[in-house]
Amino acid sequence: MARTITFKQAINEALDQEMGRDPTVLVMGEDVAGGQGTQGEMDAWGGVLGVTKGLHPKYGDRVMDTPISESAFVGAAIGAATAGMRPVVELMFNDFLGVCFDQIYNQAAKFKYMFGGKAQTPVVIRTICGAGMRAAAQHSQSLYAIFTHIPGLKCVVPSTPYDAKGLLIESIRDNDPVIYFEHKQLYQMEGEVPEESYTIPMGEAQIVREGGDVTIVTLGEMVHRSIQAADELAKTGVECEVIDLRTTSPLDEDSVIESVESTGRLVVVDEATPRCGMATDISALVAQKAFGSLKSPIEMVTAPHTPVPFADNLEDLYKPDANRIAAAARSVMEYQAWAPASSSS
Amino acid sequence: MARTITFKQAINEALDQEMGRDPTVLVMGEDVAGGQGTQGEMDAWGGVLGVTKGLHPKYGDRVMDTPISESAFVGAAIGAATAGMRPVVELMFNDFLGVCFDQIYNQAAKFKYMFGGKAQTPVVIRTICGAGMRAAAQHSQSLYAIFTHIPGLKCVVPSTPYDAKGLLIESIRDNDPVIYFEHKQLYQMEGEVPEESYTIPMGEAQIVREGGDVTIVTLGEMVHRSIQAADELAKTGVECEVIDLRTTSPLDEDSVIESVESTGRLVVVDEATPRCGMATDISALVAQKAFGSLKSPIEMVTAPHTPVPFADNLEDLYKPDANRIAAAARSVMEYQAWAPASSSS
Amino acid sequence: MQTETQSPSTTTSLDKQDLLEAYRQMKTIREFEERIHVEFAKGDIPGFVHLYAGEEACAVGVCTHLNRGDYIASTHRGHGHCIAKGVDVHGMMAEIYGKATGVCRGKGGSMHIADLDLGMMGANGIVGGGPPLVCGAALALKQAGGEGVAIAFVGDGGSNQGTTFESMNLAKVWNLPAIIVVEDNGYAEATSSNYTVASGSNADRARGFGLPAVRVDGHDFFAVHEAAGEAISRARTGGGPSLIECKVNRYYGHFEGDAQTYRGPDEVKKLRETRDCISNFARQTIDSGQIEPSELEAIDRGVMQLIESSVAAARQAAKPEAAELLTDVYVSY
Amino acid sequence: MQTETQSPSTTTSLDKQDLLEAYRQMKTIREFEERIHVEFAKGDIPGFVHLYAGEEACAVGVCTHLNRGDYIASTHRGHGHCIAKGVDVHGMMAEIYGKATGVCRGKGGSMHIADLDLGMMGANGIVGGGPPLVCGAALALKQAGGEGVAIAFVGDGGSNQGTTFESMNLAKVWNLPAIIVVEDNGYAEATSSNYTVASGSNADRARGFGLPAVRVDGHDFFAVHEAAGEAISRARTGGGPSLIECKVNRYYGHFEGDAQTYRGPDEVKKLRETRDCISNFARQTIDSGQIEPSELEAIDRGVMQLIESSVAAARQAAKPEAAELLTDVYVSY
Ligand SMILES: Cc1ncc(C[n+]2csc(CCOP(=O)(O)OP(=O)(O)O)c2C)c(N)n1
Ligand SMILES: Cc1ncc(C[n+]2csc(CCOP(=O)(O)OP(=O)(O)O)c2C)c(N)n1
Ligand SMILES: [Mg+2]
Ligand SMILES: [Mg+2]
Repeated sequence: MARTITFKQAINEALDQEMGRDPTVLVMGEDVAGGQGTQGEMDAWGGVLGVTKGLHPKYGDRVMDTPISESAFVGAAIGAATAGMRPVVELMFNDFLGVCFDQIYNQAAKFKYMFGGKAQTPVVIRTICGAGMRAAAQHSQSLYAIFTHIPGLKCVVPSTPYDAKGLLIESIRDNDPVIYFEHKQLYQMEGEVPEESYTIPMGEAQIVREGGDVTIVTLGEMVHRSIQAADELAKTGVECEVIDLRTTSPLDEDSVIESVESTGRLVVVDEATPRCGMATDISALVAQKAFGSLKSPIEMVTAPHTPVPFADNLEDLYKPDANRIAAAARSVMEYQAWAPASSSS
Repeated sequence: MARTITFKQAINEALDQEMGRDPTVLVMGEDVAGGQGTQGEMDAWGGVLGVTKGLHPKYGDRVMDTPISESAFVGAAIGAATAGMRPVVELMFNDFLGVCFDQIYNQAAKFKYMFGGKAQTPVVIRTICGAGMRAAAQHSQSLYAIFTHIPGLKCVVPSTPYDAKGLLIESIRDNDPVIYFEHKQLYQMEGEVPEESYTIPMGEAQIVREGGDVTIVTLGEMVHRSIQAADELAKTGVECEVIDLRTTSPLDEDSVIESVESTGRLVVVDEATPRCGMATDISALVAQKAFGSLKSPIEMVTAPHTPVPFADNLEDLYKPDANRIAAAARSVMEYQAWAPASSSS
Repeated sequence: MQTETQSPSTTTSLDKQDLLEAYRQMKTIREFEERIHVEFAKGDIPGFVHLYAGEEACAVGVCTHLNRGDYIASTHRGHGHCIAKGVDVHGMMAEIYGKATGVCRGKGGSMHIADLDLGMMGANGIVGGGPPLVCGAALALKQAGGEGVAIAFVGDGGSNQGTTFESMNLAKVWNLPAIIVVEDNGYAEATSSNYTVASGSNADRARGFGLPAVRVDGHDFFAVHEAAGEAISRARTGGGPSLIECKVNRYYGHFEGDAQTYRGPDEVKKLRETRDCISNFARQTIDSGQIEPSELEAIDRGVMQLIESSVAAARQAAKPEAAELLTDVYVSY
Repeated sequence: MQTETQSPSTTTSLDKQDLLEAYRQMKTIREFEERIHVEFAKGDIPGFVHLYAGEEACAVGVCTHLNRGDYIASTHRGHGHCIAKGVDVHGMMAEIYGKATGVCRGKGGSMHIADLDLGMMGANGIVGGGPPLVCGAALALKQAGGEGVAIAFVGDGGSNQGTTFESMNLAKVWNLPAIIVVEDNGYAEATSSNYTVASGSNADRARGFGLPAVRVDGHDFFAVHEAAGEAISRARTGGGPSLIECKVNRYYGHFEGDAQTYRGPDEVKKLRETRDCISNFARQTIDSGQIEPSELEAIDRGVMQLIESSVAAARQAAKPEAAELLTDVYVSY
């Protein structure tokens, strides 16, 4: 599989292939085509960052521009899903969940349960997350923890072009509501992606780097910074195993636990804010289910408990980088238990 | 302080005393008076469960009924706060955050930071949380983890009439946006409450029961079930220290860590769903900062990863009870570390 | 509030069978609600229960036009819409009692009764939750290329939720076969629609979005039926969305247990005597000679039996198995 | 789209100083934006930047009526509103460059410029975020008992957000001194307002909520000024909320970097030649003999100097201290 394309192209290809394969797949959102009602070109934008470009010319009115009414059109995608369609709706930035959240967590997420199993809501909500673009506090958040907290939703956070395509096709075919996060800093990332259609199952984390000393659990863009840190540490003889969660809900508990059982040390790396987030979620999982294997405290490397700042120097400080990740890994390596710690009651 | 009143009365008294003391305190929400525009009585309801009854007759148009337009009136409370008022706005059930969340987490929570410190938003959002009333999936959630995840917000979850009054007065005087959660199952709880006005600081947990064997960290209605469990366990010689967080943001890390340092064992009890919630938040805190003192895995007792069911028998199973809490405490007591666990690397 | 209410008309496309069926449905809703009111007072029914008694002509006047393939979305006050769309009465009663035999196997309760197979998208605990979902159902029907329509019922309170306005706009922009039926029963909980609905008229608001809109007397089955017929045939033939505002009243409190001190003295008593949709329907159809009193009495007997047996069955039915707590969260996980 | 645009009028309550000040403000906004367009192209300015060039008459026509104690809330396209409400140009430029000398100390950027002390509640990265906040400011002003007003600017795109509709309704229900100014510049990003605004008229929608509403030519300072004057004095005297719809155009892309292939050929060129609010204002005021060309030239020189010095200062200014990352999250924590 020698072909190399970008993360953005991989998403576009997944949408194209699924729309071609299944007529019930619809794409809707603000400017997903662009140009509606104007004097100029249709498909002028293909979404704010061009991810859906080319779909409207090919699939016509199955690709729908919307007013800026997220509650109505995200809700419409959800309603259409319960009525037999497989809509892929774009919530331009995940920061905008606040204007349509009810339809996602009280409606889509709960239908099947509230209705005693008699409903199915195969909708995919694609949304951009992440800091680094100088887009400031309302366009740079990573809010997957909020969706992971809600039973009934699935959350996908791909980190490579290959995963982006396979996980999006899986998400579209999945019969539950899926929130699919696209980190804006990954769109230009290149990687090998098969031209044919393929899926990657939900709830299967990937060990992207093997190592026996420290387990680093992470997701999204942080996967690459974690690998960078691991490569640095390798030079000093510390071998980190880096696990890319790929989906936060369902969560691949086994891969995390098995790795910690072999390394005895855990660092969790997440770009999101620290409270009630994925870093705490993974830490708690391990503190409960792999405690016996832990040789040192669990370290979390996350953004601070602050909004995302605009100034470039501050935003760079906001995001965890390879140095902070490496420092955390070193600290768990260097930890020396005092007497009380090593004696069991 | 011999006077005994209910949790509901304590909240009403706090509102009354602060409205009397500070003319900038406003109360707004759906039916917080009730009767607007009708042929019948004004102040017919005082909120869906009568918590604000009596305020409108006393404070007139400082107590405002609203249309069912949460984004507009919660946003209005926030805007009024930036313009010098101290609004206390009622979001009837916290389950409804989905129709007004943007105003809370992108606006109120971020103003001060985005504006370089040049803004202050002293708004209080009162909201009902919790299961147990057979109110089903959209009226029974406990969603404080979502607010705790957001920097810029403060979260208050009182468990007694005394705390309800002191924390609400503190919240109203506080200059940051505060989300104040009222567990519906606590409204009828009675307790001693001073008539005079008093405040309880943010970020100060309370040790509601002392014990040296197991630390139980909890909040809201679960405080009482945890005490019940602790009393049961005491009969078998196991002494639990029960910590009521009272506020999740800010969080009293020290009280939690100190207690675990003395007991070496932690059980976290939360009524909310398990993923990315307060249970994981506290577990992670301890796994990072008190690891050396831990003698056994951290146990979490929470609701399952499901919506809240309607049927009474299922809802009762949904909520953690004293038996499940006691079982978790017993399991951390009985834990025997195997060789690997007790040897430090 | 200005009354641009259409003068009720009994001239109608309905044949005798249709009239009897409409009566049967209204009567079924009424007795279903009256009985729940009684059982709730005994403490036998848990949770929040919102009764539709008094508003039957709205649900039935609209749904009489619908096929199984059409969709409706309802509100927290959903029993009437469910029955009018054909949801099984035994299953509904059992659901309200929280039993395993309920339409939602006891996991949803009164506020979440749904039956997608019948095009009933669900009652909804979130005010204003339905209109966006209905835009979606209408979109699915439009994509499918048939003549299906989707209808969102909202209350006067729900008419102030941003989702309702956004949905009117989206339905118009996408020219969807979607209809919004506003049931203005005078109150949102304890607050008057005179106070909360600026301009006083949801029809005026809808016209602001370019939707054809009428206000009708929601107590008059024939007025509702006629207005709905126009809007629905317009939608079925590609004419896009409409709004129908039904001025109506509820006979009971916001929910069971509401003392209703916000209502005028005898307000409900007068309404029952003068504006009752079912007695008016009976009088009109009997006076016009279309129906015999005995025919209605026969229907009444059948309805009473149905309600009685549904309550008896619901009482005896088993609660859901404990294992049900963890099922139905996902299709696969 | 039907044009019910009021015929522009130059008869006005404005004296010469007012006219010169209005010109100075429009010119300041224009040059501020033109310069940012140039600097952005050089790669010196980070993030998303939305330019207001072409729409100056809207912000200035409205804000000329306002006092420091009045409030406005803006949008992502906020530079013009900020300048019109008196925010410091040096501070704004520095903020857009992300420097410590910025009005928000570099922590907010172009989309979050605010100055509460001046009644500027902030640009907003959330479309439709402003109207609810403005209802709150209006409520605060009403409670304070003065004659203050609060104004929400929203775009045609923002006019479809539920928050805007809810706010119109709430402002009417509470009879607030709140005004919504819809700046319909023809596009929401790449999508036409002809497509997204059902009924085509925000004025019609507002009337549906009982709000007095007019549509004016947003290129005509005098038309905007007159309409705003009426709405604002109505609000100041207890007459409640209004809506003003300004039909206008933007000269640049949605944000800097937008190729604008959705626009017609020469669309902007024609606009600049025929509808430019600043040249039209100059021509009208000169032709009417109210103002001398030399007076405008003097203002132009001052504006150019101001912009030049603000850019020079912003370039040289220091970035925020690292410690700033963690400050200003809470007043106390
Ligand atoms: C978003 C939201 N806000 C508030 C509520 C609480 N609530 C439930 S029903 C109701 C009143 C609804 O009034 P209306 O829409 O007129 O319907 P009606 O009860 O009169 O049938 C309210 C405020 C809710 N369920 N959802
Ligand atoms: C809630 C929300 N949805 C979408 C966006 C993305 N977005 C930013 S500006 C914009 C277009 C706004 O159009 P309009 O309101 O007409 O303002 P204009 O840009 O024309 O001044 C969109 C869709 C956003 N910032 N917030
Ligand atoms: Mg009502
Ligand atoms: Mg626009």
